[in-house]
Amino acid sequence: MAGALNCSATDLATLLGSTANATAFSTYICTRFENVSANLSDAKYAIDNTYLLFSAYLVFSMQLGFAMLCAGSVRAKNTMNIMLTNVLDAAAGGLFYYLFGYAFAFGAPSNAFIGRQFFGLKDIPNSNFDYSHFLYQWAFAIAAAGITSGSIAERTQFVAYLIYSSFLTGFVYPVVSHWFWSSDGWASAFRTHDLLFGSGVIDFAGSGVVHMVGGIAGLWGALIEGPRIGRFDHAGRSVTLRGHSASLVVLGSFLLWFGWYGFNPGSFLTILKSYGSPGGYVGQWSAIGRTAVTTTLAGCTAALTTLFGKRILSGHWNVTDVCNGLLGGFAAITSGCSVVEPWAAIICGFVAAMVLIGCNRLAERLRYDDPLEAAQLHGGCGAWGIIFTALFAKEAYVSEVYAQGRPYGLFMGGGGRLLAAHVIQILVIAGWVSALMGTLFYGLHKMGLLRVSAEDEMAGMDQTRHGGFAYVYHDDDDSGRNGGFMIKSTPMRVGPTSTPTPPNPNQDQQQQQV
Amino acid sequence: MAALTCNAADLGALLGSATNLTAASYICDRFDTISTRLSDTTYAVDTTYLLFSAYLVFSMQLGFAMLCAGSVRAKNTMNIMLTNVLDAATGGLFYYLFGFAFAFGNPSNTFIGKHYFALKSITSPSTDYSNFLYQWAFAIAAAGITSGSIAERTQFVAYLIYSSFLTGFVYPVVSHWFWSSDGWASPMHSNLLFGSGVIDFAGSGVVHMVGGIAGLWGALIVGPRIGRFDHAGRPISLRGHSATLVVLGTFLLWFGWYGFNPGSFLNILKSYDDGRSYYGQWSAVGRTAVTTTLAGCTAALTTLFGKRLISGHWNVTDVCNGLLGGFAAITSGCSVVDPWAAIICGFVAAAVLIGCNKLAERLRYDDPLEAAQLHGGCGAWGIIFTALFAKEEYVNQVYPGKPGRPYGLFMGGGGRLLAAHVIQILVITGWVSALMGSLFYILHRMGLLRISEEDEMAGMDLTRHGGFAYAYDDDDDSFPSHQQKKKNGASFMMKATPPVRTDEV
Amino acid sequence: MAGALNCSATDLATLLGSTANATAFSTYICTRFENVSANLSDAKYAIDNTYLLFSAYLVFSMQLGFAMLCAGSVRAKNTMNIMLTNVLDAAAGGLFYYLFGYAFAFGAPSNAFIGRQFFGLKDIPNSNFDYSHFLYQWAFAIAAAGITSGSIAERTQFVAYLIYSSFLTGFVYPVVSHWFWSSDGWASAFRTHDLLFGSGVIDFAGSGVVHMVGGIAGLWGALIEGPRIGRFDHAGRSVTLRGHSASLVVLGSFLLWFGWYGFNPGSFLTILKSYGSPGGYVGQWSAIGRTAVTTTLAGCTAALTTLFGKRILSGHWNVTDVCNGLLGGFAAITSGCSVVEPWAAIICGFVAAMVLIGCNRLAERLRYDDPLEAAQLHGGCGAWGIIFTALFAKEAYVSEVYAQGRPYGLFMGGGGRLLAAHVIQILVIAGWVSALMGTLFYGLHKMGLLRVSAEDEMAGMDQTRHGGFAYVYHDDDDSGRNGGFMIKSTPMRVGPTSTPTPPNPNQDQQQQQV
Repeated sequence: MAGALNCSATDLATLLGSTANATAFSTYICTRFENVSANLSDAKYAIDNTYLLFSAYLVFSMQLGFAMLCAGSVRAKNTMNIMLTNVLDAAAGGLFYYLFGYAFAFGAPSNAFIGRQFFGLKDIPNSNFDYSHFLYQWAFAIAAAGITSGSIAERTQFVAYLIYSSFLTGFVYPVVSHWFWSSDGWASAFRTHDLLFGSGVIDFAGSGVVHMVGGIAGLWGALIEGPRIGRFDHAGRSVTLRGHSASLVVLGSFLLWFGWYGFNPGSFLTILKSYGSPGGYVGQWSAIGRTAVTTTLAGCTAALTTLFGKRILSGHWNVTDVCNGLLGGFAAITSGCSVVEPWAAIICGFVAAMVLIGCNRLAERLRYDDPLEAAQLHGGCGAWGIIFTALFAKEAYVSEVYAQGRPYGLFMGGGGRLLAAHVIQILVIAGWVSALMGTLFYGLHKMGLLRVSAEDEMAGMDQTRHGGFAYVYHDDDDSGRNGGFMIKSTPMRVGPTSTPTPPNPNQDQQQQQV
Repeated sequence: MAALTCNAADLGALLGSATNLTAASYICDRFDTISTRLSDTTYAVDTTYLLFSAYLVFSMQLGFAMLCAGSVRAKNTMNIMLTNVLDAATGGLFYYLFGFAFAFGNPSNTFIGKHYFALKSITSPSTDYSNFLYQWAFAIAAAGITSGSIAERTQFVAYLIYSSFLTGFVYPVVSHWFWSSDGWASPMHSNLLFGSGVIDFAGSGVVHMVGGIAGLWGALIVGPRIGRFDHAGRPISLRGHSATLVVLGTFLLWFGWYGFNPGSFLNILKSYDDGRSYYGQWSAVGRTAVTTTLAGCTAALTTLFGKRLISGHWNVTDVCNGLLGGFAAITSGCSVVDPWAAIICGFVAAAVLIGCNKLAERLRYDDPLEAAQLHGGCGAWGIIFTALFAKEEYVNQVYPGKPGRPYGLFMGGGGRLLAAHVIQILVITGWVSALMGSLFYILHRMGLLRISEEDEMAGMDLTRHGGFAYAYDDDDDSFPSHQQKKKNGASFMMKATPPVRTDEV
Repeated sequence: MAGALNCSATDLATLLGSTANATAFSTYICTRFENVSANLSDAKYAIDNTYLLFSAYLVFSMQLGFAMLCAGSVRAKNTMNIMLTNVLDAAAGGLFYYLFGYAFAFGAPSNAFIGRQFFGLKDIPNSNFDYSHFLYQWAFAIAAAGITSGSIAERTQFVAYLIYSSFLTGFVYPVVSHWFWSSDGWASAFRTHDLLFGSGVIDFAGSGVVHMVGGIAGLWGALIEGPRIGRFDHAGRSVTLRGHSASLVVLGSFLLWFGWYGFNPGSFLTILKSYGSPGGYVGQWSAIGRTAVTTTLAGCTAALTTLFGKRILSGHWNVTDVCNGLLGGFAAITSGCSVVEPWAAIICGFVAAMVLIGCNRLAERLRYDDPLEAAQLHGGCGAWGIIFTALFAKEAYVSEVYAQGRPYGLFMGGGGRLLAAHVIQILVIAGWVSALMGTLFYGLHKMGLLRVSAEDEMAGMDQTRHGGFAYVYHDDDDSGRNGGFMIKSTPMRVGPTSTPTPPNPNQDQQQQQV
């Protein structure tokens, strides 16, 4: 709101002093101003909620992106399994986040460590929080769980998946988001007093809160259960286990790109807010546009860097690598998207691609197996993004988006206090997630609930746990059998009695005559 | 909107002297301008909201296409996708020409609308092009539901006929009854049914039951697919060819449902004037999105564990169907129930769906997409659910101007809403059965409904649509039999592979 | 803006002359009016930016649509290649359009031929252009490049692709959009003076600027490199090379349809603008809704026309043809969508389907091979759309969307001047794009950079350039082999000699060593 609209009939009557009917006149005028004010307030709520809701829908579409990306990146025999985990992330996340996750994260007033209001959306809506805010934050929470599912794909028991996903969405992630995003959080930049290093952490849309949390959880999961069978040969050399469909990978990546426009620009939560002089053209709407631009440029640069980098390293123009590079650029810019210049976003994307290539090299050397490179991408690039923000945050933008007089980027002349806060963030997130999720995965491992048996892994989890393969391109109704086989398969160990039937020589003929 | 009208004569009188009349009009001119600009703002905000909601609902058509494609066998993929594209296309023309007029033509009688044919004089304060677009997206969704039920065995011509009839007449009339302010059962009607009218906010009945029951009759009359029940009558599952497409379609439907349910408010800039400045239609819209989410999530989880107990598998396609069942159920009451009630709604919806599927198997009813069970069964449950759990405060806010209207039975609102909703279920069932049942029966008698057995075995893509949907094996020029195949009108989609026994399945 | 809200305290005080404290009273009132005005202005910016940003996101989703449509329309062995080009269109387009494309297109003030401000988004935002406008126009630019990639699919070297894509997005397309869309452009309908034929070109959302540019660029590319091997047999008869997945084609088409709602209605750029009487219900919001309706109807009619037309011609109900017809209808209505009646859109779609069928017949006769029919669809239907607008533009709508007193459609009684301007547009676009892109493709051809070798083409570019096929439905981890073959490859005939070559026994081995 650009200025006062309150109108006092008494004041106005005094000003009109000599006039007859001064009071009536003043009331007449002031009533109208109050109505104008109420109407403007309604319009603001309507616009801001429209903006936030549609942003939330976009962020939700990222869950579809994750599902397709994961499905395409695993082998055909585990497709059902990974897609089911993605559907359940969203579903279980919805319930747990409703019951207590949102309360832990944003319940106010509360202490610096954890929220304690709004369980089951009690007292929502109120003057600060509306249902749309819950929906938006829920979409973020399930994204974090979705990241982790990629790291432990193709070898994890479904039960383990259900347990970790609920724990992550219901407790681990909400607490982290409370620290950095709630106005009560100890490291939040929205605190009114006692800011960490006088600055607070500027993790605008969650390179740390979302991506590092998901990535580090995935790192521990994948470390504890070890690489997939066949991922490293006897001599320890890395063997690529290609995903079954690059089309799905590209589909998923583009959907994530699409959704990221809800993730980053949407994190402003409101759009109707003027910066600067009343009636000017600069306001939050402009900052939101800029955020969309920085996001785009970081991703584009990272994609191009990866393309040429991988061409030099491996000799191929590889589309799945380019997609991963793209996503790495997005994960990195997520932290600083609202407070950096577009040219800085290009630097961010360039380095993010390097970080991702480096992390992947390191992972291969350490025989760490992550089917979706989730830990490298979201953990590694996310951490770089946090550092990047502390280096390149621009004073003017920090003032507008957060508050006047805050420390800003080191390279922009803002000193090292923001960097200090951000290093703390990386350490704290790594520590917290490792302590909780590492312990959880280790516990599951010890209880034998984490990894599937070698037989199941070879046969594919779809076959053993999910009732059949994802694809049935070959229909043999004529033989009256149901299901049938998706893929032309080499004789497989299916269950205990596995006698391969002889191939049916008539099959080809029949089909052709049709 | 609060009053902003300003009368210069009144104001001048208040100022006490005639000379000040100019001053008064100076002030009043400005208030008029403010009023105008606020009104413009309202139109712009509401239209933005409605249009983007319409786009979301349209994306459901893509969701249906992918869901259907993945749920049928590879040999019928082209067929089912074509029907989905044509739903949207024919729906666009027919709904433009007369469907929208039948549904929302105003003023009209209680049974059918009679204005706005071909969008004539559409732009009015209450109806604009964006309304048409939004309602069109709804109409094609109803037709999309039905196409799932009769998939894999229906002639393409039959499809064209029923789809036009459903989108152009059957569905518009039903939506007139319940959603037009002239409709006899509408909650906005001047003479309310049971003093209440039917609260079918986004269309569990109007859209989902209509589509589901039409599908039910179609599938009943056309009969099960060959091989769906063996000689002993035991059901054999004919798996769809791609679970990936099923999941893709389901997520897209979920995405689109955020236009379907919250979008049904049609506008967002509206204050509820209840003393809380931060609370208005925008909050109700958000709440609707939340109830929708929770119902779907609960239904998905219920189905997951339910099916695990029953069949021993963690099955993703079942979970997707459960999810959609939860959405179909909450669609009716999404705007007038509390979030906790949505959880109950989803839980029961999943149970209803499992029950309907068991029943269908017993009755040897074959519905490749479970559309009748899902949209018909869960839709009917949703209508009942609304009559039980509608909250007084929300009912009065969403359907204003009639204080003391009945609300949910379990919330202490008495049984009149329930009575109206039972009427709704019966009337929709009757109307759709009478029209669509007859239509399908006539098509059946004329031999236009079901394809020949040979075609069904070979797959419609090969016999009617010029070839299979997939060609992963590229040997366009290598087959010696290439020329011959070309004569047959099709190249080969895939290598036929020797069957391998899967003892577990 | 519906009327004046500026309030002069001096004027008001004069009017109130007799009252005591007239000045204080007037200041009191006027301050409030100014605040109201500022608030209303903020609200306008917020709404318009919300509208434009979400429209931009929708247009971006068309890139995903193109990727899926292209992927489904080519053979499986070239899927990775075509998808990579689509990802890179977006990524390279992002950088080039940021650095200079946007400046060439919309830099103002500038001359009539090319823009020269806003390089690297310098001086953005200003009172006319905000970041959201850049994002929206970027999404348009990459769409043009995406169109061309379809025409030259399956046989073009990747390097050639990178070169032409950068050139098109960075220079050729921006200059065309400057001519027709910038207020400085020589043929723009937004010029304040010296309108071309007193009218300017009404290419509202770009049938010419986007679709014809992409289509004609593709035409030259496909002409110069010639048809794919096997596309025409020895006798010159056309042989269909079917795409590998109709599901992806339908997915892509629907996504394009979805995105077109950002493309056409979004081209208004703002939504809060009243037409006609103040406070009336008719305004830009209504015109936007009408635009969405005309778009829908044109596409629907074209799809149905194609369905029945193709049924009569070929005897099949063909879904991919219907999808192409649908897109042809959209490409045609894009030019006139905002200024025609819904019934005219039906005519537009009907003729567009005919044009597409005709162009395809012609292409077959001329042995022109365009895997996605991009030149026919976007070039042919786009050109028809430009003519259509000049015939059916309605006076009232032209007044509202552009300005009072402009020439309008010939058949609506508006005379031939608009038609003259539009014929000029077609000629100029065809000439400009042919001169630049034709030369570029010819140069690449002469340098041997354009077409892949016959061996590579037969084997598929995915195999030779992109590190493997897109699909791996067949997993054989147990044998310790990586990658492997997606499809059971059958002996293939290479080139004109129709003797099937024996299967290459080394093929599999080679893969393993990669």
